Amino acid sequence: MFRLSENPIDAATLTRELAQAGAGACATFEGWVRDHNEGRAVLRLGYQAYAPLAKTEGERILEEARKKFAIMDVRCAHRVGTLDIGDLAVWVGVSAAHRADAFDACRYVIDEVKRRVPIWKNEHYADGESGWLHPDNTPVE
Amino acid sequence: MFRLSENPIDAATLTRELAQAGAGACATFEGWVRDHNEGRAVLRLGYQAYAPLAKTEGERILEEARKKFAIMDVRCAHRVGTLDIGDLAVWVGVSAAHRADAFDACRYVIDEVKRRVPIWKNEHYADGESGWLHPDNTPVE
Amino acid sequence: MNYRVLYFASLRDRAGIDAEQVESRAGDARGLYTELRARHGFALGEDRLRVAINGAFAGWEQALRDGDEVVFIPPVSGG
Amino acid sequence: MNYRVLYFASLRDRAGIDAEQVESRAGDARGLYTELRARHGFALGEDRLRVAINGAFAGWEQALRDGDEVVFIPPVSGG
Repeated sequence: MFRLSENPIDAATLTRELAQAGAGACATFEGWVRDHNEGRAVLRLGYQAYAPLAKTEGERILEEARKKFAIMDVRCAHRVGTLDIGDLAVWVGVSAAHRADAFDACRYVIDEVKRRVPIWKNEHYADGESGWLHPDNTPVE
Repeated sequence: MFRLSENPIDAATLTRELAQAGAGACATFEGWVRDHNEGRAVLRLGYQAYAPLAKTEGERILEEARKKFAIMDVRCAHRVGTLDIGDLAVWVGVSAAHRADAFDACRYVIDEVKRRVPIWKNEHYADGESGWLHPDNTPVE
Repeated sequence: MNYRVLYFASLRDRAGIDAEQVESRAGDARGLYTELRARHGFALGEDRLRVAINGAFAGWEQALRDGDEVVFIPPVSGG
Repeated sequence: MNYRVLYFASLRDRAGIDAEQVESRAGDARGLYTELRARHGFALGEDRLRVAINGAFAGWEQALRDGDEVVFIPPVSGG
């Protein structure tokens, strides 16, 4: 289940939703807002999303993960709107019988989400400028 | 910081302790008690630890992770005593500037903890038997 | 024909609007983007963009129909 | 000499005790384990065990001193 959220993501609740009696391993990834990028001081972030396509593409990635890896459940939540330093921007969680599949699937999902889902990060810098970023965190223009 | 705990592990609190303003990525692993192993139904687990050496060896593994990977913080907590199905048995969390290091370090720590730290799992089966396990989850004898 | 165009990220900043109704003779996204790029002065070339039609990724040459929602997707940076 | 020996996992089950004081002439862990294995009927051979002396991993041939705490570490299974 892929969710876009205007409100803070509750990682503990999402993790509990992954629980199943046959699951022995749970891998999670959290993306936090950093106070700097490419050497510039960052004050806060804004995320825009093209919501219908972001949800479709997000769900597609989770379905791919379920097919590629022996996992029991996989979920992802991504914030939109304005975020401060330290805020949870994206969360991925995977439960599986064994840990190798949980790790591999978790990494696959975050890599593909960053690469493919139509969400854009706008960094607001301490010098008053702001900029849209590429997946590699370099500026768009 | 490597902890042995007689009481339930609070993953949310431990994750918050990893936070730093320069950290953009956090990878965690949770080991949960499964309801079966090697085809046998499991009712509950007991963990024994040789506590002084477990702590020393656990801290050594965390120190190795800090040296091998570009990470900001790494922590691990392991339960001892009696656990039920679904209980959190072991938690590993890593914060880093970038996700590759966070994932690699998290995986390194759980692999080494399972391989080297003197903690033993005793499975209690539905048929009334119980048994001590190897790291690969096969019986000791 | 009439299209609904949504803008995101740097395209939104440059256009100064989130969305617009566009009356156009362009029959595909390539022709439509050429028109809109000239009108709004977008810096991003087609090689940097993907196209979505009615909420699904599509090709630049897919035939547009009256009323379609068209979105030009700049390089993404979620996560 | 007098040693403090702690037992864990299957060794604890077989010995029926968590720990004991052992009076022994054995000067290293190898000799001590041979004695204790005979006494308690441990199934695990030395090749399956590691040794810890006073809370640190040690070699089977490391000389023991009076009062040392000696632990034979069965295959671990944490996590």
